[in-house]
This record gives sequence, structure tokens and C-alpha cells, in this order.
Amino acid sequence: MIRILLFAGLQEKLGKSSLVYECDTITIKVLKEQLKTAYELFEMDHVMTAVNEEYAMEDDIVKSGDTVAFIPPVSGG
Amino acid sequence: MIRILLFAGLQEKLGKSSLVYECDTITIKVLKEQLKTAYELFEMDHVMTAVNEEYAMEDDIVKSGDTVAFIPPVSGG
Amino acid sequence: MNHPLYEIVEEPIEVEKIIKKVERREAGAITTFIGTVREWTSGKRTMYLKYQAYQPMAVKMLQMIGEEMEEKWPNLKAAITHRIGELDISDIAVVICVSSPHRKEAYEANEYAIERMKQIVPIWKKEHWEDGETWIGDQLEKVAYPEGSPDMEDVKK
Amino acid sequence: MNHPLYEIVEEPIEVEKIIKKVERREAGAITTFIGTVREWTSGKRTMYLKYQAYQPMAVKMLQMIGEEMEEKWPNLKAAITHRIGELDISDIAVVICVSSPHRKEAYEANEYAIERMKQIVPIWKKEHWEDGETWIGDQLEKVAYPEGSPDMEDVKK
Repeated sequence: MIRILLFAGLQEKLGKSSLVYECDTITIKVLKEQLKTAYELFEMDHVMTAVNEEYAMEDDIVKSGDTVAFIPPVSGG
Repeated sequence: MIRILLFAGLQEKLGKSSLVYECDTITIKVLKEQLKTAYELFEMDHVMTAVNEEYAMEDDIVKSGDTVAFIPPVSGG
Repeated sequence: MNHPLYEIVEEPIEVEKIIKKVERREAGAITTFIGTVREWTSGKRTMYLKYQAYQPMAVKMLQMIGEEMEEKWPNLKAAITHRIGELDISDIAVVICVSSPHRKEAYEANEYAIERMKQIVPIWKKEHWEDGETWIGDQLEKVAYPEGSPDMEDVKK
Repeated sequence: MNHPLYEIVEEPIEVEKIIKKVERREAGAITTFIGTVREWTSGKRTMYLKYQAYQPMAVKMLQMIGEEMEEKWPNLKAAITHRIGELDISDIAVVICVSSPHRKEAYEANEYAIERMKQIVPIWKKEHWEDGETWIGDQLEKVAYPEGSPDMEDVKK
């Protein structure tokens, strides 16, 4: 079970700030594709990903128990 | 009569913050030389000059009624 | 820690308190950057803003920026506080304070911090205009996803 | 004017008050430079400092720097306060605040102001060390006249 966090536009589009994705291991790339298709989240092409609060690469593998956050282009400051 | 203002090291060396110099007109260059000799103020070679609160050049002429300030290298901030 | 150097807060930021965090007897220069909510951006009037953060990660990223700064400029001390939630015009969104023995490093490091912040700290701004609202997408203040999604042109690239 | 933008004062400087002077709805960035009395300079320990100013001219020069800044960076607002008299370690000697719609100009202009100040504003600092005192001579913090006069080598140049 992977916990997924959504922010900003993504969060608003889905109407929720987190999801649960059932699986043991998956690459970020594939996870993004899955969500993009399932929820029509075209934004997924433009987001960075953090695994357990650290930025991660597309080819990194997440596993059950991890928290994955999708980070749209940031705009603090 | 020209009013002369002294600051920082110059002021301390002469033990006063102002002088009166009796004359009608004089260039800054000559005035500096006069004071340098009269008071052994070698520092005069390194000071800027302000006439009536505006920076002035060596060749500028000051006249009776003006206030001349000798400005050692500044060190504010 | 009673006064953490890197914070995400929901209350108004008091600049003096952030400055106090970096004051040191060996530091002769303190630079401060205060980011406030601007009323006009490219001719559009902002009514108010909302900031959202991925809070634990945002704090971690601020700390990482601090470590980067200490590596680049030894004997520097920095503190950053970012406010989230609803902010009105002129409210302070972020304060960056840097102290250093000399002024050049204090300016450089401060500017470095805000630039890095706008790259990596997971905080998002939603502008509320007179005629709508938009999540802002990057440090150039271009729009990320008007109406909540990019147009197809953008996706196909 | 109740709150002049450029001031020489003898009382402690309150940073927040200077910041207030430059706050504007159209400004999203405020940079602040705070110059404090540093305890150690090149291995020498300062006990306290004394600042002296040619006050009316110092204010005029600060105003001139402000005019230079407004010419170089339109839509900028600046305020500078310098304290004179006796200051202890960590006391604030100068505060420069600049507000601007965007941050880049706010940093640039602020640094410009302190550099210009150290060139043209008639204010002098006397360092009181453990073992003596010296009027400081220029922005590089070289000594102008140790013991009150330059050595002959210096004069002959």
C-alpha cells in the first residue's frame, strides 16, 4: 500500500489531498502513468515527485509503506 | 571670514571642531596648504572638501561667508 | 529547539524575531528579504493569496538550503520563515535573514536562499483575482495550470 | 515630514519602523541591510565604537543616494537611518530598507546604497580596542590615520 499526497491544482482537481494505491513495488514513472490515465491528470507530466519527503527520480522504485508526494511547480516566496 | 569645520582625526588633533579663517576669497587648494602648514595637518593631503554641505574640487573658490568642511575618508555603515 | 531557524507558520511573521535568530557578536552584517503580497502583477489585481505547503518536506528543504549556504559561505547564519494560509495585500509571506561578518556574503547568500526556495521548497501560491483564481506555477510567475489543467498544446510537448 | 526617509539619529534604531517607511501595496519585495557593531575585526577585539557625523551634509548625501537609486531603478522606495554616538557590540549602526515590485532590484539597490554610503556620506567611526583607539579611514576598513596622523611614508606618496 502506497500513500499518495496531492497538492495545489492536483489536489483541487481530485477533490482530495491523499490517495491510497495498492501495490508492492512500482517505479515512479509507471505510477505517474497510472494516475494520469485513471484520473485524467495531464498535470502529471509536469510534476516532480518526492518519496518520503525527499525528491526522487522517475526510475526510482517505491514500495509498500512509502509516501509519495506529487509536487507541482512550486511558487512559494 | 570663512568658517571651517573639522571632523574625526582632524578635530581631535586640533582639539576643536571649527575654525575661523579671515579672508575674502581663496581656492580650496591654497586654503588646505595654509592649514597644513599652520597646524602641521599632514592629513590635509587625504581629505575631501565640502563647501556649504556639497563636495567641492581643489580648484573651487570659497568666499567670505562660506562654510568649508574637511572630510577625512569616511567610515560609516 | 525553542526557536528553529527554518519554519513554516500560519500566523503573521514578526520580522524582528527572525532577525534576532541570526544576530551574533561576530556578525557585522545582517541582510533581510521580506516577501510581501503584491497587489498588482502584470496589470492584474490580486485580492488575496492562499499559500499551501507540504509542510514537513518544506521544512526539510529549507534546512537543506541552510546547509548549502553554510557550505558555500562559512561563518554564515541563516533563518527562514514562510507563512501559509490566507494572506492579504502587504502581508508578509516570507522572511529570510542572513548574518555574516561582512556584507558581501550576506547579500549573496540571502539572494541565493530565495532563488533556491523558489526552485525546491514545496509551497504553492494561489492568486485570487477580481475575476477568478489560479495556482501559480513557478518562480517566473507564469501560470502553471490555468483552470486547473494545462492546455493540450502544453501536454503534447 | 513626520517620518523622513533619510535620517541620522542618536537613539537605538528600530528596524521595523524603517521597514514600515518603504512598505507599499505594489511592492512585493523588501530588502533590509542591518549593519551592526562587530566584536572582532582582523583578530582585534572591539570594545565599543563611536560614530561622528557632519550631520546636515550626511542627511543630504543620504537623500542624494536615494535620488540616484530612484533614477537607476524606477518604482523603488528606500529609507536609510544611521545612528551616531557611542555604540556597543551588536548595536545597530545603520539600516537600509528598499522596497520594489520585484526582488532582483531590491537586492541590487540595497547593496548599491551601502557601497555609496561608504564612499560619500560624511560619517566616521572610531574603534575603541582593548589597547587603544583609532579613527577608521575607508570602506575597506583600513586604518586612515593610526595615532591620529598618517606615517610619513604615506604622506610623501
